[in-house]
Amino acid sequence: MPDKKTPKLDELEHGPWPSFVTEIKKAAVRNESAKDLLNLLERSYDDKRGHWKHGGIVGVRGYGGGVIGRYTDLPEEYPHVAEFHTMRVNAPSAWFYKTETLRTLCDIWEKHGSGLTNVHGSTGDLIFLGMKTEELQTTYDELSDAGFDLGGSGSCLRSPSCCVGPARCESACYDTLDVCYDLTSSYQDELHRPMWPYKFKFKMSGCANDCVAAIARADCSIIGTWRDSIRIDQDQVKAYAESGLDIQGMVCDKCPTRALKYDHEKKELHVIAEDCSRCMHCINVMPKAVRPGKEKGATILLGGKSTIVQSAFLSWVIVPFMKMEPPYTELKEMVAKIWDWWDENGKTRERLGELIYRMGMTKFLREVGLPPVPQMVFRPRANPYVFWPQDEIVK
Amino acid sequence: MPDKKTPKLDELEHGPWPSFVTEIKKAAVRNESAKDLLNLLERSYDDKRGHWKHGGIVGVRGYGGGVIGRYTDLPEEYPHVAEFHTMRVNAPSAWFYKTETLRTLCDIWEKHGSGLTNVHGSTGDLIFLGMKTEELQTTYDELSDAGFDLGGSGSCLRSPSCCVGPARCESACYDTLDVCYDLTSSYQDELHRPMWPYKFKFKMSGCANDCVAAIARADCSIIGTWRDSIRIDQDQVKAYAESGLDIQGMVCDKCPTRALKYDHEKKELHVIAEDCSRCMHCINVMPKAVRPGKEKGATILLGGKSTIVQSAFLSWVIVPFMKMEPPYTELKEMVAKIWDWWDENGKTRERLGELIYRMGMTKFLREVGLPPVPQMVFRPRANPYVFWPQDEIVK
Amino acid sequence: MSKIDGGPPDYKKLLPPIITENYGQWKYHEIPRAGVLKHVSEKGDTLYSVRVGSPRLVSIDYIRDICALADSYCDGYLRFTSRNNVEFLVSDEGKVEPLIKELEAKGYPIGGVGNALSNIVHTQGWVHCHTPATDASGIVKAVMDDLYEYFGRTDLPAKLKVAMACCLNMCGAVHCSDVAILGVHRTPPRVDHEKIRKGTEIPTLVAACPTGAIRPDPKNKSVVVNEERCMYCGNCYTMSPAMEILDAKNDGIAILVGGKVSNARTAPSFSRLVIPFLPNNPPRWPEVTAAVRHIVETWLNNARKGERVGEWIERIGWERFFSLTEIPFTDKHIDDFIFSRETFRTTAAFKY
Amino acid sequence: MSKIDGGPPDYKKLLPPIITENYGQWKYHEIPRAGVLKHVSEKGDTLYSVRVGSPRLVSIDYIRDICALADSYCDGYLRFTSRNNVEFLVSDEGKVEPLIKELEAKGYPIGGVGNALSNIVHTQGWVHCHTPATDASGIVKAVMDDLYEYFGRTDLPAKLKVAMACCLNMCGAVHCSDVAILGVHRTPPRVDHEKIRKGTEIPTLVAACPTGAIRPDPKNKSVVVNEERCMYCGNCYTMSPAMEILDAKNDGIAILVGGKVSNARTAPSFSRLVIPFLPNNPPRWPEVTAAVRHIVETWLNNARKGERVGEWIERIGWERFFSLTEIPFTDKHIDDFIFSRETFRTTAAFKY
Ligand code: SRM
Ligand code: SRM
Ligand code: SRM
Ligand code: SRM
Ligand code: SF4
Ligand code: SF4
Ligand code: SF4
Ligand code: SF4
Ligand code: SF4
Ligand code: SF4
Ligand code: SF4
Ligand code: SF4
Repeated sequence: MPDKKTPKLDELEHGPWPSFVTEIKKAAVRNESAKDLLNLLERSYDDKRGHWKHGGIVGVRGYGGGVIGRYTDLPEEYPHVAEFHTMRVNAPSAWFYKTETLRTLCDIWEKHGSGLTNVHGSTGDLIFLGMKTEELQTTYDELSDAGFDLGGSGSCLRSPSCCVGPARCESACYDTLDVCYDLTSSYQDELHRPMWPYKFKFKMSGCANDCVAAIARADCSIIGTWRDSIRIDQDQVKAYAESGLDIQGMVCDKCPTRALKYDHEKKELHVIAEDCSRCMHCINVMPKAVRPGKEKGATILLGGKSTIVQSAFLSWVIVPFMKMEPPYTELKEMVAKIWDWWDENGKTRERLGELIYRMGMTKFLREVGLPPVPQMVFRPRANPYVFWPQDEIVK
Repeated sequence: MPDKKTPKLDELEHGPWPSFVTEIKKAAVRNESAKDLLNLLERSYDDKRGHWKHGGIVGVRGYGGGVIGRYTDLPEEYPHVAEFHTMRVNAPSAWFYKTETLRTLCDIWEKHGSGLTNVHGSTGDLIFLGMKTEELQTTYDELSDAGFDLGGSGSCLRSPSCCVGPARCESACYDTLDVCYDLTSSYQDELHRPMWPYKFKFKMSGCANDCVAAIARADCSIIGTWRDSIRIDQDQVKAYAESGLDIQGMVCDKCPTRALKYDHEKKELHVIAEDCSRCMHCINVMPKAVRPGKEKGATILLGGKSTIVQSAFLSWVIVPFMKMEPPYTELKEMVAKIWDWWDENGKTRERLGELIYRMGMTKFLREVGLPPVPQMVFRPRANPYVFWPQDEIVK
Repeated sequence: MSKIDGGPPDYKKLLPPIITENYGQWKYHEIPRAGVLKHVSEKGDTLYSVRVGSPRLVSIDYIRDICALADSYCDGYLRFTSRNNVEFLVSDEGKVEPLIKELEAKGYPIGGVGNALSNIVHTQGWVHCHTPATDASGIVKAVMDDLYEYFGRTDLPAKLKVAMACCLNMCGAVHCSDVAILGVHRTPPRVDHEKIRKGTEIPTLVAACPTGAIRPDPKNKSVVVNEERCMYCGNCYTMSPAMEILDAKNDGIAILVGGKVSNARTAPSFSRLVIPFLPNNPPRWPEVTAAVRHIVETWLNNARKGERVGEWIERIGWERFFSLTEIPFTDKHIDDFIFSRETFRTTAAFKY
Repeated sequence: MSKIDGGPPDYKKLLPPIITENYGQWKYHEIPRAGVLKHVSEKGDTLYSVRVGSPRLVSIDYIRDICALADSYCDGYLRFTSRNNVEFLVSDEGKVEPLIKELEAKGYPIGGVGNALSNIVHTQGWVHCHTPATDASGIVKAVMDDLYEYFGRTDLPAKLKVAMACCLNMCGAVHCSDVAILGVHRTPPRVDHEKIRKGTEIPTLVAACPTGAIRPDPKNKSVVVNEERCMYCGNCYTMSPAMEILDAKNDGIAILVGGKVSNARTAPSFSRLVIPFLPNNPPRWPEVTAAVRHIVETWLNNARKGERVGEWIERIGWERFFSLTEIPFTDKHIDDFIFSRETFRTTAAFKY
């Protein structure tokens, strides 16, 4: 096939930011479907519309998901992307790789697919971008042999993901990498065989900075925290003060609960422990001087998701503090009950957050057996529309 | 009829706060229905439940409302409250009275009813509490001769009410008493003859302190404001400072927009005019030193109401600033359009706020012809669910 | 025949001369003592307003009494406030003290001005309404007796606005009060099918239920209530007497706190449920008076100067409010109605 | 036959030795220069991470390239961040500068650390998805070219998180980003009745519409769309290919701003719509790059140190944001969906 011209896309090879067009072109050098992708994309740039059809159901043996089927609506003109599926490869915790591992993946992908990837997808999978139906099974087989497995897609558990946590961060309050790996391993069936009303996402952040954006994107967000008080190293406070940091202005005045008092004379910082809401701000600004408490664990929040259908929901607090120690039994027992409840009550394509909103938190808490605590809400209800259970009223 | 014993209610004659029981007893001295009311109330205190039935439709000629029909469910035992209706008497603006006027009202009420009143009802009417059906018309006739008229009830305009405003308050930004009187006079038909999906309330407060709680209770809240900047009298600032007022702590630090800068040395207070949100706080604390600007008018807010059915709504901004000058044409033209729209679209027992919420503010603004401004919202929409009118899209 | 649509009397004819002369010309005010306002006009005129608490439910004898006082001290003028207090409008400074003396002698409470507790805005209750879950006047009397001292003071952290409504219709501004006392039902309506057939408009009744708990029952020409979904708002009863909602054994009182109306400093805000239920215990409702006092005192002891109840709670956090007051937090505090989402704690930052 | 459910590789086997040895023992970090993190452990070990922006859509050549670099400077270890940047993990301080030199020479952008613009989290767009209203990679490239200077700096008021999603499904965290670029449709779906009859589950399709705009049409064994109620979310198209939503003439881009995810200082919050529509103008979408730059620069010029975009706007007020940016405010900015009530300005206090 003669090379088509891609003047529009070529424009996107200019400029300082690395160019995905250049990347597609690199792959196109030895791969026909990458070449067709380039041309089809140019076509979209001309037409101002996508040229992909709804995906059909394609996959590999034993799996209900992990592959997004994709076909162009212009197969005659772009035959090499007539089938152009992606495979979601479950990435290792916190996206750490050895180069040899990555090379193995590249080799497999060079053989069987377009040679194009997304490193990584928004959920955190490594994405093999574009392959034919016939290549799916062999690609999977080789991936599996190399120690990899598929990520989630469809109405199932999606690949959990986590922040870099204790691997490289002083703020981590629990082992995000281990929880991510442990849950992923424990829930292989839920991950690979769609079984629920809709998708379910876990994300783990080691502290309230939430570096995997769990609270916005995960049905279950596990966010590191501590139960006791922040620890302050006054020598380091002095050092920061002497280095010119405006401790009053940049730290104390921005503490959301005004829990910090700075003594200008002594150059000392003190916390009113019970007022601190563990927001991480002071620790962020003065990492050498302030750090989390010693009694560490996580806050469990539920219900995060994006806009479709009922509006976006941010995850909200369900368990203010839970110890995070292997084998994470408390967490898993709770998750099992929540999934059962969701499965029993959820409508098709109803995320957990929407379901709880529809049925009411009260009902959810009662039926799942979680104790109500004020940390679950910013503030109590403004309406007086309380349900009274039969056993609390006078007969 | 022999006097019954009221031991429970008698308990409520003790204590320093004036007693409504004593008041009922005073009336009971010469009025049988007041006596029965006392006894029936004692019965309620024994039974822990009310003894009134749903009101039937009773009223006076030419009026669709103004009377709340009321019948006891124990007419045999308490015959004098078998019928015990209340009449809502539209009170004068800001509840100013001459004693002679009040005495006239007392005389009428002594003749025709229980001699008990509420001064005033929550909407602001003077309430004649408890009369027989046969007395309704004569009572009304005498009231009317005395220069009074009925207030609203049912699905109509309710009696507008207003704060004391310019009559006795330095903060009043428009003439609340006049607007209240003018609207009440202009909308006599709407007030007296139910014609809408549900009730509609106006309340006027002369400034953002909102001393008639309009924002919480009125479908249309008219709240005084100014368009230019607060005015500061530096001599008075100094006087406050010298009297010991903590201007920085009690005024500047509590200014919601941090628009005030206090110069400790000079004892001067300065405002960043464009940052002031006209919340009234600084004026409240230092009324001698700070006062509203000169270009005065009102903010118009819509939609306030209590809890039933869809939840309570606070009124929200529809017109940030409107001049308030008789004959209030701009206001009335807007109100006419709003009423039409509500009447056309509202379901039975749907308050304006609920209707706008159900149909969408966008639709409301378009159809009523009001220009959208950012002052209408705390913040723009978080969802991208924008409706595009036919004429704004490419065909 | 009498006039129709004459409207209320013209307020201008009811204003005392000092007001007519200084209308819109007031310059500032002071609070010379508890219960008294002193307004000074641009031209230097001075008006004293002496505020007196009333039970609101008053006899004509009471009105005649205050009229007599107004004749002696105020040239025959007086007004009522938006919280049902009486204001004696004294233009002659010399008459202020004598008036106060006479009021005190007669037992009229003077106060409610400035950073004080003012009168409790309230409703009909068992005195006149058909839907109440409790009485209004009785509770108000009991609570005001109990909190009496705060009416005559001016040194509270801020104004204290207490409101009372006897059912969820909330006639008043209970939904936006520092402390709100609210009559609540707790059992679903009992349907009187006979009465329904005698003229209830079934579609309107069905539509009236906020939770969709009422289904038409065409066979019976009546309705059925899904008791699981009913939260006892009583709106169906408002619509139809056939939906009997009063239940002496289960009706009672809920307490909400932290609402406000003024725009000063912070935006107006709703009161929030803190005690879902207290029993009806007439004539003095000791559980209610104790609960209100406890909340008020916790506020007095903990709030900073200038903080309304809700402002104080929002600063310390609701979780802290519950721990400070030791009021138990239950699932009933958690919203599960339409706008519940905005109450969910969508952050990992909170106190214990 | 291959294994089933083997799961992902064990991360422990993929960590560089310095991390294994100091796992959970990091003490603090510094930012020695733009794009570089220095983490120091309790026992004094030091790890440098050099962060490099990637287009995310990369070829295996790219991966092999960075692997080669990681072999030379990082003993064969590297990682990717949650925003698709590459991090070279250098345990030998002496190799930091040489690595940076080589990266610069090869044109890899170094940055995204500290108070900088980081990479734009984004989605598939015209490259691979069936519902996009625009391309993703193309816009990201254009915007990153335009804002390039801010990637390599560390002196912005705060972190700047830009996200891009090509349709309302918002694959990513567009709904909670400082600046969000969002592909939007603007016309209702065109129903292909043939396709519907060929196997769409009509009840599920009807239920999928958030506004109830889809009615079953039993006669036709299809559905009808009430175009008045449709707000083009595309959820029906996700459910069924018969609901054709792409419309080259009307698809385009909306801009939302002020969201955040971290709990630091202020609670996580949603991005808010500020520009309802910009046209699709490939290959460089000049309207979009200009709009984003304008917003970013207004923030840079007006925010205080430490203020994320949303924190800055909440401090000055959204009304001020619109006047400062001169972005026209329209009825499209006003929410009219389920949770609209909480956005209404229920106070008389506001700025102009
Ligand atoms: C590949 C990926 C985007 C990317 O380029 O990174 C993606 C791509 C698609 N997403 Fe997504 N989503 C991807 C992460 C997300 C995220 C982000 C996340 O997981 O952290 C979200 C927002 C968070 C959330 O779950 O709410 C997301 C919210 C959606 C939604 C809306 C779900 C909702 O409840 O609101 C849909 C619609 C659906 O499920 O039918 C959707 C549907 C889709 C589909 C399957 C299209 C469809 O309608 O069937 C897209 C396939 C594109 C293609 O052809 O390759 N995608 N999707 C991401 C997955 C890669 C990976 O496994 O790592
Ligand atoms: C008398 C009064 C209470 C009082 O003691 O002061 C009152 C009494 C009643 N109100 Fe009210 N409302 C009274 C002011 C209010 C207010 C306050 C206000 O107007 O500022 C409200 C809250 C604000 C609002 O309108 O939302 C109020 C919200 C209601 C509601 C709920 C309306 C809603 O949309 O949520 C109802 C139910 C209804 O309309 O069917 C209601 C219904 C009633 C009825 C008519 C009972 C009924 O269901 O039909 C009560 C008659 C009691 C009786 O037998 O005397 N009343 N009602 C007030 C009128 C006196 C006056 O004219 O001055
Ligand atoms: C007389 C009255 C108006 C009327 O037309 O009847 C009135 C009169 C004044 N109000 Fe008020 N307010 C009156 C009800 C209200 C209400 C409505 C209510 O109580 O239901 C509010 C809103 C309540 C709320 O926010 O929940 C109200 C919120 C204020 C405020 C703001 C308070 C705050 O900081 O939140 C001020 C300013 C101040 O006092 O510093 C204020 C200030 C004033 C001033 C000082 C205005 C002035 O310069 O003359 C008046 C004397 C205040 C005082 O009593 O301390 N007035 N004031 C009302 C007296 C009610 C009573 O008998 O107690
Ligand atoms: C590497 C990475 C985690 C990972 O597992 O990949 C990471 C790493 C660090 N984050 Fe983060 N964050 C990472 C994504 C995030 C995200 C998620 C996102 O961007 O989608 C967030 C939440 C975003 C939001 O709020 O919208 C995030 C919010 C923070 C914050 C809070 C910022 C704030 O003040 O709002 C801090 C604290 C700080 O920097 O002061 C933080 C701090 C840090 C520290 C300093 C933690 C530490 O002590 O090592 C790390 C270097 C920060 C830096 O880049 O300046 N990290 N960080 C992610 C790098 C993404 C990138 O390539 O740019
Ligand atoms: S979320 Fe906390 S623990 Fe995890 S990488 Fe970010 S700052 Fe570190
Ligand atoms: S962690 Fe946050 S809330 Fe706690 S003291 Fe530090 S800044 Fe304040
Ligand atoms: S609302 Fe304003 S103008 Fe009216 S009485 Fe209160 S303070 Fe005065
Ligand atoms: S009126 Fe309110 S916002 Fe304006 S300067 Fe005074 S305190 Fe600040
Ligand atoms: S609150 Fe309820 S019970 Fe009380 S007067 Fe109003 S409608 Fe009647
Ligand atoms: S009391 Fe309220 S919730 Fe219960 S059935 Fe009646 S209207 Fe419905
Ligand atoms: S945002 Fe929409 S168009 Fe883009 S990848 Fe996700 S589902 Fe596809
Ligand atoms: S695009 Fe969305 S709103 Fe329109 S019909 Fe489809 S699902 Fe309904």
